[in-house]
Amino acid sequence: MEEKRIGVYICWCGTNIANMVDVEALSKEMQSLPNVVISKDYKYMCSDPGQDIIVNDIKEYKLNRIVVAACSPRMHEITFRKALETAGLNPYMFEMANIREHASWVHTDRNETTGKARDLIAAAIARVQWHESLEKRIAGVNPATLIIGGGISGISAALEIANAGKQVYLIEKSGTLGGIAAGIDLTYPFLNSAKQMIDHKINTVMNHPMISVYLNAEVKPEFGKKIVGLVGNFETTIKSNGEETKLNFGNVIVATGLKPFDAQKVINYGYGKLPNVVTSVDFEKILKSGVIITRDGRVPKDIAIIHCVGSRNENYNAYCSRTCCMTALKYVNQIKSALPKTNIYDIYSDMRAFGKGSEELYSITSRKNMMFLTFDHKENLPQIKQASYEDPFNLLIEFKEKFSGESIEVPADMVILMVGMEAHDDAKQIAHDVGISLCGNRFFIERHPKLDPVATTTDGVYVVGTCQSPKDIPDSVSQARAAAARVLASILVGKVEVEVTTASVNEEVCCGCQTCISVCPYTAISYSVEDKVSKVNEILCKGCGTCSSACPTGAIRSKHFTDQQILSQIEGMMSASKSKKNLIEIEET
Amino acid sequence: MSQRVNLDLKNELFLYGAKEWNQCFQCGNCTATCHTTENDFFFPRKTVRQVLMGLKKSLQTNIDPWLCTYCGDCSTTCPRDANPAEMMMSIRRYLISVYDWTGISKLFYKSKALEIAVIFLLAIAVMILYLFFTTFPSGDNSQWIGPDGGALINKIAPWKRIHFGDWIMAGILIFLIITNVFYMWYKIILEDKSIKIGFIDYFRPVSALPKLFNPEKKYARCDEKKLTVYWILHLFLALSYATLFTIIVFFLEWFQTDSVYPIFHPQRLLGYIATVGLFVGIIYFYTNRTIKNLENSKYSHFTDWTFLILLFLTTLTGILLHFFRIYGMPQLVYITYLIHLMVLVPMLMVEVPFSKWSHMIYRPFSLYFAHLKKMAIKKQKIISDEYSQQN
Amino acid sequence: MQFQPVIVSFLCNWCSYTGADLAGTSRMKYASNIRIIRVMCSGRIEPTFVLTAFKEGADGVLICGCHPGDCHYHEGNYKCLRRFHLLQKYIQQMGIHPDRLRLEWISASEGKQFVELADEITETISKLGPARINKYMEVAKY
Amino acid sequence: MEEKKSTVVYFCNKLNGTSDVIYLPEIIEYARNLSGVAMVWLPDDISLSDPEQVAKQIKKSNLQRIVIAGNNPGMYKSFFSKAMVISGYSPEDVILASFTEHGALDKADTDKAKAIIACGVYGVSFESAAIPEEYPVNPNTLVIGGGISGIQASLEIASSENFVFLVEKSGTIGGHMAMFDKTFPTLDCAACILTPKMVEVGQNSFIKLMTYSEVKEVSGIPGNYNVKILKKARRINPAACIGCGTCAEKCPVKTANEFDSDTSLRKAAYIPFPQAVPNKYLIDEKVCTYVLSGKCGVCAKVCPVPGCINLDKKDEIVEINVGNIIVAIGFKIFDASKFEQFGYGKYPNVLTSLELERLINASGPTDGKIAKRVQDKKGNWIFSPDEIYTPKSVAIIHCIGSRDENHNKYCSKVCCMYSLKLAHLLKEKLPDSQINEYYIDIRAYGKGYEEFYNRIKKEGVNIIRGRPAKVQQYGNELIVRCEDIERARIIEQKVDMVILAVGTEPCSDAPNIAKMLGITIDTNGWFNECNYIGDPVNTFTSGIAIAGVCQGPKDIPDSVAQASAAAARVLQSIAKNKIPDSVKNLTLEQIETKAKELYKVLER
Repeated sequence: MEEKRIGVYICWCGTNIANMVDVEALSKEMQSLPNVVISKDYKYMCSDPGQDIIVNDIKEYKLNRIVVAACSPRMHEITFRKALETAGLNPYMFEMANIREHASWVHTDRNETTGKARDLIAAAIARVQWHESLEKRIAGVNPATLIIGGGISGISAALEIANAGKQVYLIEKSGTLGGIAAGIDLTYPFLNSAKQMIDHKINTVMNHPMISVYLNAEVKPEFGKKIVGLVGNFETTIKSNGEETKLNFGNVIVATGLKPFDAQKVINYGYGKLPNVVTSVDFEKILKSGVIITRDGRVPKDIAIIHCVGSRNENYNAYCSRTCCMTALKYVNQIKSALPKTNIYDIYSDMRAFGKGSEELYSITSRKNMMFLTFDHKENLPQIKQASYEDPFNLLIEFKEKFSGESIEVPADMVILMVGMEAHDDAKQIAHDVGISLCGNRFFIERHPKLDPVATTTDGVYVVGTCQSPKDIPDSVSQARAAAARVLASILVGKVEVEVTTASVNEEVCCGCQTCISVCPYTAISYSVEDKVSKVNEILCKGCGTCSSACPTGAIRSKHFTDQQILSQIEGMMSASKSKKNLIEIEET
Repeated sequence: MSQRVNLDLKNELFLYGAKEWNQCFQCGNCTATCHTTENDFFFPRKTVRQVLMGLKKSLQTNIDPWLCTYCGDCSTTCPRDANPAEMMMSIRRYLISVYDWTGISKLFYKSKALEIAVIFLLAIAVMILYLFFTTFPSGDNSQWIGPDGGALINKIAPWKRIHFGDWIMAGILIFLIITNVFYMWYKIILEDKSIKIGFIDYFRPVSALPKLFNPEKKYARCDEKKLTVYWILHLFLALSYATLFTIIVFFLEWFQTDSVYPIFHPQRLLGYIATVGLFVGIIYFYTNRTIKNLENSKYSHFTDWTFLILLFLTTLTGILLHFFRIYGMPQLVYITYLIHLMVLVPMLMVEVPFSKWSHMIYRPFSLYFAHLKKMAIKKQKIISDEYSQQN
Repeated sequence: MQFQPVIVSFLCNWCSYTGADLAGTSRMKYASNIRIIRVMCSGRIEPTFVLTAFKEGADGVLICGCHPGDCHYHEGNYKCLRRFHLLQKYIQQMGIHPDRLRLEWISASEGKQFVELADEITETISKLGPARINKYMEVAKY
Repeated sequence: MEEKKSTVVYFCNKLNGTSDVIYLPEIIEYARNLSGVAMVWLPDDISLSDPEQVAKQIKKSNLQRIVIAGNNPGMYKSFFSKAMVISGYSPEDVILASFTEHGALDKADTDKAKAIIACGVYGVSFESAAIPEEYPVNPNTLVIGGGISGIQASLEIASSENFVFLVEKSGTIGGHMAMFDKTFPTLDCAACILTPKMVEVGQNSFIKLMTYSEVKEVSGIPGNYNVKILKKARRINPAACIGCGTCAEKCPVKTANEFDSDTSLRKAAYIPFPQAVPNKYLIDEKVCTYVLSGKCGVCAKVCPVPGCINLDKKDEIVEINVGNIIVAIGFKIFDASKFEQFGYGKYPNVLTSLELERLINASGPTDGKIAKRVQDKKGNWIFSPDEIYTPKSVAIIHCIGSRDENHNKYCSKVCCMYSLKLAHLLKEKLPDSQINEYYIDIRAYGKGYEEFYNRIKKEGVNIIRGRPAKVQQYGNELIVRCEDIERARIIEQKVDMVILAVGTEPCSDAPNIAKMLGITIDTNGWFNECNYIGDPVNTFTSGIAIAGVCQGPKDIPDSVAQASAAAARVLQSIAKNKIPDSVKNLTLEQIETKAKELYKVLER
């Protein structure tokens, strides 16, 4: 093993460090430490001349390890690594001692601070001894993309990618594209025609040279997992209309969408028993058919709309389905236009008109001749029952009105239940297929709820649309495109960089206890049955090192944070104070 | 017993001058702004709600609209431009028609034409009676002019006869008012099963009477800057009106004299002050309603106008009559007197029991009832507290 | 001279180390006894590190991670928490006072909290006096 | 099918409208002369009360298709569908020609409006008929605004190894998010999740960061825009500055610190906040004595780096060429002093939500301790660390300036949630104090939001339905008067602190930027997107996308998603090196002919 030649560089940072730390003294002292070839101090190491010093010294003294004592590595580690690279040294042969943010800026006694700085630098030197050169790992990216689900989200994503001239495989469970959006008559808040919007998109998709659509398609199981491979290169076999196709692709976009809540679960509303209690899904059909009539063919004189059916209630779904309120307002307008004389009662709990133009639609609607009523969405839900025979109407809704405190009854010929959104029953299966996880509400979990709402913990797999959480069309579309952006970026670069500081298994030492597998948050470690050891998938590994600390035999080492490196860092850190300490001990005895 | 909601009530109220307020989203801003609302009677939101939901029963037994002083703050700050204040006024009109058991006021409110027609009919009736019972000052003028130069009005239209007419009219009016107030009492107190008011309780608030019968006082709590003038003039108008009304109906003999008293004689002084009161008041309210500078004069139902106009004409003719009399012009006296009566009588007959005027009676009473209710509620609270303490 | 304890502290890269940096950039002052070692995640910290620190003569060890739920790697800090509890028992058996080993959550914006923590722990440990464990170990060597 | 006149065009908006194109008679004329149009109906021609009657008319003059043209044709669709069904046709034959949907907004778009009608009459979608020619694309991109949206968009594009110019008006990127303490509903601190991204931007070699700069002029065609950027003089050379802060230490001038939303003071030589990117100091020319009067110059003397501070540095204009532009200029908060009744600006302890964010932020003016607001010698209201106290009760009032006909009609979308979050944070800091929320509707719509709402309720925050009317100060306690609607009573709550949950408003310079870029703004002042439903990130000017709150109020996840979406459109054009021209540049004939072709195809 080649001898270690370490260069140590201590930064003044103007006066920031030099005020509190005796820089010159330290640099002299460090000279004496083992393997330190050269030790210098300079006003601004980060400045270009400062970097030049390092570069030249590396060439001149054949240094192969560098320690810089300056500010926080979070600020300039990358800068100095670049410097090493320019000097032809592996960037990981570098360690930084943070003597500004952690020493000179936070302490008041110069001697103490200097002492601390010494310890930190010594630690860095001790650590850098054990550094090893690490090579960036690159995986190529297959330019094709698989999109699961042909709803509005899937279509938008597909178009976005295909219009960039990249191949897209779009697989859809049912026989037609468009999903829920295709079943809608008008879209809120501007009441534009959904059909005209989606038909255009569907046509473009069907005739697009870069999109191959597979209808009635499903993914065929292949040794347990349906989609095998890693970011950049996945492969799977799909079964569409009987015939099987083998697909290779670099990214996966999951857009499996939603399923409406089953209103029969709410007994109070008697959906399924009372013929004229319909769900919003049924009512969309009625609207598309053009004539609004009850099941027994009469023109309804009173129509009631009930919100939050299956949403915002622990007994069904605790979450809010986000779209029902506005859809209800849309219905009010459509009914009013078709049947101007019909009385409409809108029974809600909180009117969630939050999108662009939504509050405006709310106030337009409320100017119409209709009635808003409020109910408690948690306990004692409204009770719908058949009206008595002589009543001129068909149904009677009884509940306690929240705003007036009166207990009231509402006549209705037709009741529309605004059913919420739910995850598909096979969500779990899909999650398993693509290697992502579900949240408590059985929606897919994104990597970060705020800053990364489309990516998942598995690189190359993205979730968009209502399978991630309830959404309206605009939000689904922009999410779909967000995912497309990621895909396109990776395709344009043509390669994905893989985390370097990953874990790796020393197979001689590994006893195959599989503890590591249980602790890994990224399912990056798998147990290979034939050689009876764990194997790390370095592309999935993010290098948190949890496994190596869990490993009983020390077989797993996480690169750049090996036990040796950290332990020697500790020793180096203590070396100075240790000797001092022994003195104290002696004095005491 | 659960009430059935009903969209039509709201639409019915449009006839009583209600404006756009279906867009109310029940934020409660109006109630919180309101200066007069208290914990037992909070409005306008609750009342608005009753209307929007069409809870006729609760609305008819609702006393709150009478407590509103229409300072207009709720309307100016309303986030949805639902102007609750004007709606309270509309409900007042509605309630007037509810309390009026004859149902005539409902007709008046709903059709402008009918009201005007009735006014004309009454006017003509008055004319006929007048021509029948009075004598036109024909021939030599001197015999119609008294020693001190004033026209002998009692010779033209003897006060006894006028007075007789007055009494008949007053009788009718008082009968109507009393019965209406009783009906109001029935609606507000009896139909409200939640509270109990014993016979004796009705006499408890006597101490508070002066407070109750000066409703304008409540304006003071409202935003002073813009409304002090308003409520002072309103009070002035109301008082002058009351004085003249009482004088004419009960002391006509003392008021309508042939001899012209010196200017500082209480008869003339009183007459002048009251007239000024009326006149200024009318002009003020008239301009308010035309230039709409105040929140409470932004919207006007036609009944508001008819009342103002009739009152104005009455005052005007009254003034003319007076001067014609003291400057001794019997013919003109004869004619103006006729016109005066032709305006006065319809105004009283139409407005007093059936329209705007009647709030002069209902408001004090409503305050009285509100007071009763408050006491009752307090009592119940105490009882229930004791009860809860016991176990 | 008054006893100056040495406290080795392991900070996770994403929250705590950033927090400590914030303390620096906003020029807060704290006792100079803390020696910081950066690890990617508090989940990386294994008992050996702590024990070595004591063996090498540290008078106290401080471990900082992201607040529960904020871990950059989902759940590393929970793993760390579990180990910490076991370790507490273990060091007691070794004759090290449990207060010498501390686990705290410091987020990237809690520079202030880090400073308070540093001072507070320094004080406690100065009270406890020097950890002699390393002496005993040396004795054990022979 | 030319000769068969079977279509009727119904203009749904009244003719006495204001700014809308459709009221120009020429459009009606145009519609009348379109081939296939049998007749044109105006609102007064038919009554919308009885479909039967209309059905009769349809039968009489055997019509087969109805095109509803106007600004909101959807409002009338159901009526005509019914009429069609009665007269025996399918409701599918009712076609909406919405002007607003495709961006025919004012007189200038008359031709577009005509084209929209034409497409409706021929039964083809506007998108498929209006296909503009394509230009080559300059791979560089300009991102205006360095908030979270701008950062996200830049990173997305840079990750594809294409250059991005990120232009930010203030001295640092980060925007409003950097000011927040925690973010709902996960409650992870904004700094923890934002600063890494900011550092990434600072270090990414594909992002050219231009802070303290403004876009002054944009010219050119889609795919190749020429942009003039005003680089304001920082007066401290960022390349040389080592961030030691000596200049700020010595600088004699104090001014309100906008990063703490003016609740603390900073020097004229300052760094916006400790984690700023670039982490370099700059000089505020508005207050610096030297800049104003030519005297002082202390900073230059004390600066340890020779030649780093040059107080005479002048602004400069930089010219760049880009293919695409992403606008992410964000928002400004509603000015709470417009509400006299809440006494903001009059009573010191009536705060806006943003001020509270800073107050409870660990890196805020009081290190996260709750303090009274006091007036310093110079008369500016600040949170002073020596005024720390524990308010016994706090009131949080929702919908300040939002959902209000007198102010902003729209809902600001985030206030409910951040108020709940603030309530939680306050509860954390002041476990024994009483926190009251006053709301109209709780709008907890996002993933995990409703659960968060329930959690806050369980934590013992009283959440009261009812909009307070006024806040009044008696002595040093504030009184909030409101109606508790659900418990049916009037509340007069004594509180020590009132938080106004202020809404969002478009930036004051949004109109200028819109004019400069040739994009449109809606009645509320937000930028218009191409098509709210189908295409929520593009504008009517091709090559210019909008992201984040400047398009309409949004929370962080939505902004981030939209920013990425905008990036997608850019990457798409770069990937195939083609970008379509703006639709508005197409002539009426072009669209017409294309529509006719498609129509023929359909007929076959």
